[in-house]
Amino acid sequence: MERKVYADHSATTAVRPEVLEAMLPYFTEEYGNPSSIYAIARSNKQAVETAREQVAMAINAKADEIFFTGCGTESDNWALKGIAESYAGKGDHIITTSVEHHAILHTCQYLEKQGKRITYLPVDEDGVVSVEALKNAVDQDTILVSIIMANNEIGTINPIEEIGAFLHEKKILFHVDAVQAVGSLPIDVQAMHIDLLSLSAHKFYGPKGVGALYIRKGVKLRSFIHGGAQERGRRAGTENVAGIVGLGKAIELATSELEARRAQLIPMRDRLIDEVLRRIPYVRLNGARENRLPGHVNFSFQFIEGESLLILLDMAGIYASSGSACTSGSLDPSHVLLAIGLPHEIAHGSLRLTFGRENTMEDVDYILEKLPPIVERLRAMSPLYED
Amino acid sequence: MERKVYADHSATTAVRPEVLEAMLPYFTEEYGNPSSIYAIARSNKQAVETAREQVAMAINAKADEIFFTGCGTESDNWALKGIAESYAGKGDHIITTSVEHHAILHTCQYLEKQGKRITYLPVDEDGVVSVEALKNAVDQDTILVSIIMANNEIGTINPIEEIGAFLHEKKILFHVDAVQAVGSLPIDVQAMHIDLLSLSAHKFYGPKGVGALYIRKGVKLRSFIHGGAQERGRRAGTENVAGIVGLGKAIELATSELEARRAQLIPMRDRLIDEVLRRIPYVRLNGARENRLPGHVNFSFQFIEGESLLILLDMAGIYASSGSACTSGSLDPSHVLLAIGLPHEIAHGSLRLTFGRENTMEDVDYILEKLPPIVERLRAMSPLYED
Amino acid sequence: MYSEKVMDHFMNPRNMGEIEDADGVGTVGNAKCGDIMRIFLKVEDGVIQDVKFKTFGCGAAVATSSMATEMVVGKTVEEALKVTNKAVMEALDGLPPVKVHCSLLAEQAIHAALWDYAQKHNITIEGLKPPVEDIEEIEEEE
Amino acid sequence: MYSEKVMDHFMNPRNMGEIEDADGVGTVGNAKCGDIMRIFLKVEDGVIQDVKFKTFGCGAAVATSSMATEMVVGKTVEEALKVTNKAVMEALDGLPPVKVHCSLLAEQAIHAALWDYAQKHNITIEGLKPPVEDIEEIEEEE
Ligand SMILES: Cc1ncc(COP(=O)(O)O)c(C=O)c1O
Ligand SMILES: Cc1ncc(COP(=O)(O)O)c(C=O)c1O
Ligand code: FES
Ligand code: FES
Repeated sequence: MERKVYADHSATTAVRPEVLEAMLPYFTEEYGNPSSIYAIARSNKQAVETAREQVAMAINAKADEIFFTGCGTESDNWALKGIAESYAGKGDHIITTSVEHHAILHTCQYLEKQGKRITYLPVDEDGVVSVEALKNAVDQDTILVSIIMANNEIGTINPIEEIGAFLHEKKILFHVDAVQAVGSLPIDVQAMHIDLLSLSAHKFYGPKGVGALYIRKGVKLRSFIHGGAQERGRRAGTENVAGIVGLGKAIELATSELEARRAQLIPMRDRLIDEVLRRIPYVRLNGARENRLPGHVNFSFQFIEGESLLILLDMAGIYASSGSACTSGSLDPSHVLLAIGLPHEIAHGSLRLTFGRENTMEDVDYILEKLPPIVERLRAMSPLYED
Repeated sequence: MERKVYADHSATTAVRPEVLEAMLPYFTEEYGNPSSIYAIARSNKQAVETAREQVAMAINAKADEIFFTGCGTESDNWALKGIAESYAGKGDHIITTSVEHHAILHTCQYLEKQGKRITYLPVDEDGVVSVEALKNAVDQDTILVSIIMANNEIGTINPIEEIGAFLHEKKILFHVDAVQAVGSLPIDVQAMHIDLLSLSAHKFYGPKGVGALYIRKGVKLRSFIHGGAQERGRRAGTENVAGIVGLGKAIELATSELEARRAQLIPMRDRLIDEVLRRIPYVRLNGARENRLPGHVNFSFQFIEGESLLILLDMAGIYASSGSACTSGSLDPSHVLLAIGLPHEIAHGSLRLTFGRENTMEDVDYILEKLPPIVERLRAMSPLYED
Repeated sequence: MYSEKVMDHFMNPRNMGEIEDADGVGTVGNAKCGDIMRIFLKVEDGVIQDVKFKTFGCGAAVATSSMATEMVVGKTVEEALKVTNKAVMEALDGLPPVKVHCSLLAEQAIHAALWDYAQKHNITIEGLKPPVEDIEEIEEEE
Repeated sequence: MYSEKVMDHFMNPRNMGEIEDADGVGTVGNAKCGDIMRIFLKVEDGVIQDVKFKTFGCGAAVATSSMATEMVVGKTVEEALKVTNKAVMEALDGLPPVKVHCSLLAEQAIHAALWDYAQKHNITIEGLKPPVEDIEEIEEEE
């Protein structure tokens, strides 16, 4: 029997059985509209409030600072567009990095078209944003800084606490895209001085199509989706009760298992990195060696192209990705790999392998067995490779 | 044993067992990210495309004109804000009605603050928008008309085909909020000359937290949620695969059972209306007598207040609502009831009963048994009622 | 959404009804929601002997009316004046935030009935202000 | 995403490799995605006797290279010129829309190799234009 190794947890994860079980009653039995008054709706409302507390607990916020959304991308859009508008009287300058997820980058590009000024901070060769560059970039009109906590493509972790302390002192709002971080890194919005934080359930074994935005009490943020009075009038639309329940359960489990998960994944990640670098020539690790997400690996193999690599891995039962999943429809090389200084043709041959709770060290061994001959085969085909 | 009668299908519906069954594999087995390249993701992508075809089929559109969203409210927001921006060069005038759902009304109010000009068309005492008023309202700067197909509060159906023909001739874009109509009324975006149409799965036995927007080919509509290249670059965010599959299955079932459902619900609706009007004094039917959604009833009982009525019905196992569910957090009387000319204190005593597939004529009998004494009891308490 | 006590008073309202020959009758409307409450008082020697209410209003309005009548009956006029909406809410184990204004209806209706009593009997009750048409209250906006 | 034929040619590419003493060699890069293809030709009496390719590119690029080499081998130089990317795609049962540009790589690489052959042998091939550095193609934007 061929082995199947799903190693694309940064793209999405399977819903955990416990999470699905918690969700199920809210499809067919507890289906009332939580905004209604009657008994079956009340238990729905209660379920949503419990999930709100679970999210708040996971990031050290208060329940009434948590707002449910339709996905991480919506949370990012809401935070940036909302602050840009609600604080337009204070300034028009937003700072972010050049290695954000497209949910942030494309929103910033949109805001630029609306006349906002955006600074894209550079990163070092590991992909870490420079706090010095940030300090030089803030000016009187800076209303918001948005920094990715852990990079989805290269796994690198940013110094969020340090940045938060600086911005807190400067009284500049701080948004953090923590979509990749939740469940992998400890998060404390108080200690880190975070004012807004985005997260998405399907990255930590919850369902797709539900996210949340943490909004610190006192932060003005106009609605992004206007309509009914759901989410205390700040995010309209009938609540996705089952999804929200799933998010709550998933974040509770992920946070309580955070240390165990790290202890499981870090050795797998480290072995894969060490062995690939040892066994395969002309390969580069992208992102920081240590300062990275626990299950996250990203290589560039010179002389070969990413899609071909993915197809052959797929044939071998290994599911990985090349850059972020949601850009694989596009042909452009990853903006993150270019930002850390990779030339175009090397950025093209990148491979992201991201482990999760159901992976084992045997999966790593299997990858180590299958990957080298595949790389060899593609290199033999390449006009760029002269062995 | 007490009977339980859920009569609030316009607020939300239970997911049908067949729909849940279709969704289940996409939580725990087929969990790949549809934007990825490997085999398990491909079957996900296929599932999303099948759902797209199911939606297209239901409204006589093409599959590539269907875009999935996070809810009906998002679809409404996207259509209005997107057109306002994408056609800003052509004009700044949008026409809608005074009886739209808050997803449209509050979005229009937001657009007014952005400097757009909005006309709110009046309706007649049945809640039908006047085509004459519309014709008088359009001017050179009118870029969009947005009309609710069937009203969520009073069930009245608008003359969409007539309006569509007029706007088509005038070359003005036509958006239709069909959230209440899908599964209850036949919809044909070609025959009705509809350019944009919003729908939401949980109103027709699909899951909450997933909707769709139909965008006629050729209509320019900027993205509302910016980010990855999902939905052909027009709606970012990892696809809610299970939800989308559920939407597709639900709309297919709802459309194929449309006639059967109407045949089931219309007699229930009519009996409830006739008998309540016969048995209870000082009661008014809100909305049109015939020209209304098949399972939809809305009464105003003079001298009594809606919430008290709902609580007592709840105690009797009857789940209904007063105005739209998502406004029940608010204390304002329904804008729809005021628009059809009800005085404030009568609007306050309104009751919406909406039947669906699991209801039977026995449920109607049960309501007819329980409702009159409850109304009587509350009237006895009322300082306004002098029997 | 409502506490058990609220539900109890809503389902089994105390003192619901009218007093034919009331010494004081007060009616107030709530500007916030349009609801209306009427209180009937029977006063003897400055002590409230009997009290009845009628309410066109939500569950909270009914329950606070009922509780308020229980709390003022047997009290002197001056003592009755001190039965605040806060005290009524506490006695009901609290109300949801959107329903706080409802409890004002009961307080104000009692005040209005006392005012009516004072007018009719030509006395002054210290601290009692004339009733306003519509009561309103400033709530914190989020 | 890919047809079975594409997958077959990708997994078992025909004519992959190099020709040591090729009569013509052509290399083209795709401006759209940065991928690169090289074609080697062996020509005798105006007939393509042998052809080999090397590709740094996606699955579609590999499959179209493989299919294109099969389609030109044994053909005269003039016939080979008529093997369009469209014909190659059809032979592969189609390509996804985003992958249409990849099939141009193969067509252009063959043209470039033929040009190189003509240059080296001092002949003119009717209808053959000099190869461009980077090929590009206008695609419909949604
Ligand atoms: C007419 C109408 N439009 C829009 C909506 C909003 O849909 P959703 O709650 O799914 O966002 C609703 C229902 O709530 C509705 O009845
Ligand atoms: C860092 C980051 N931000 C935002 C997102 C968007 O999340 P979603 O796809 O749930 O909208 C993702 C994942 O796709 C991500 O990795
Ligand atoms: S809402 Fe009017 S009294 Fe409570
Ligand atoms: S994507 Fe470059 S050749 Fe196909």
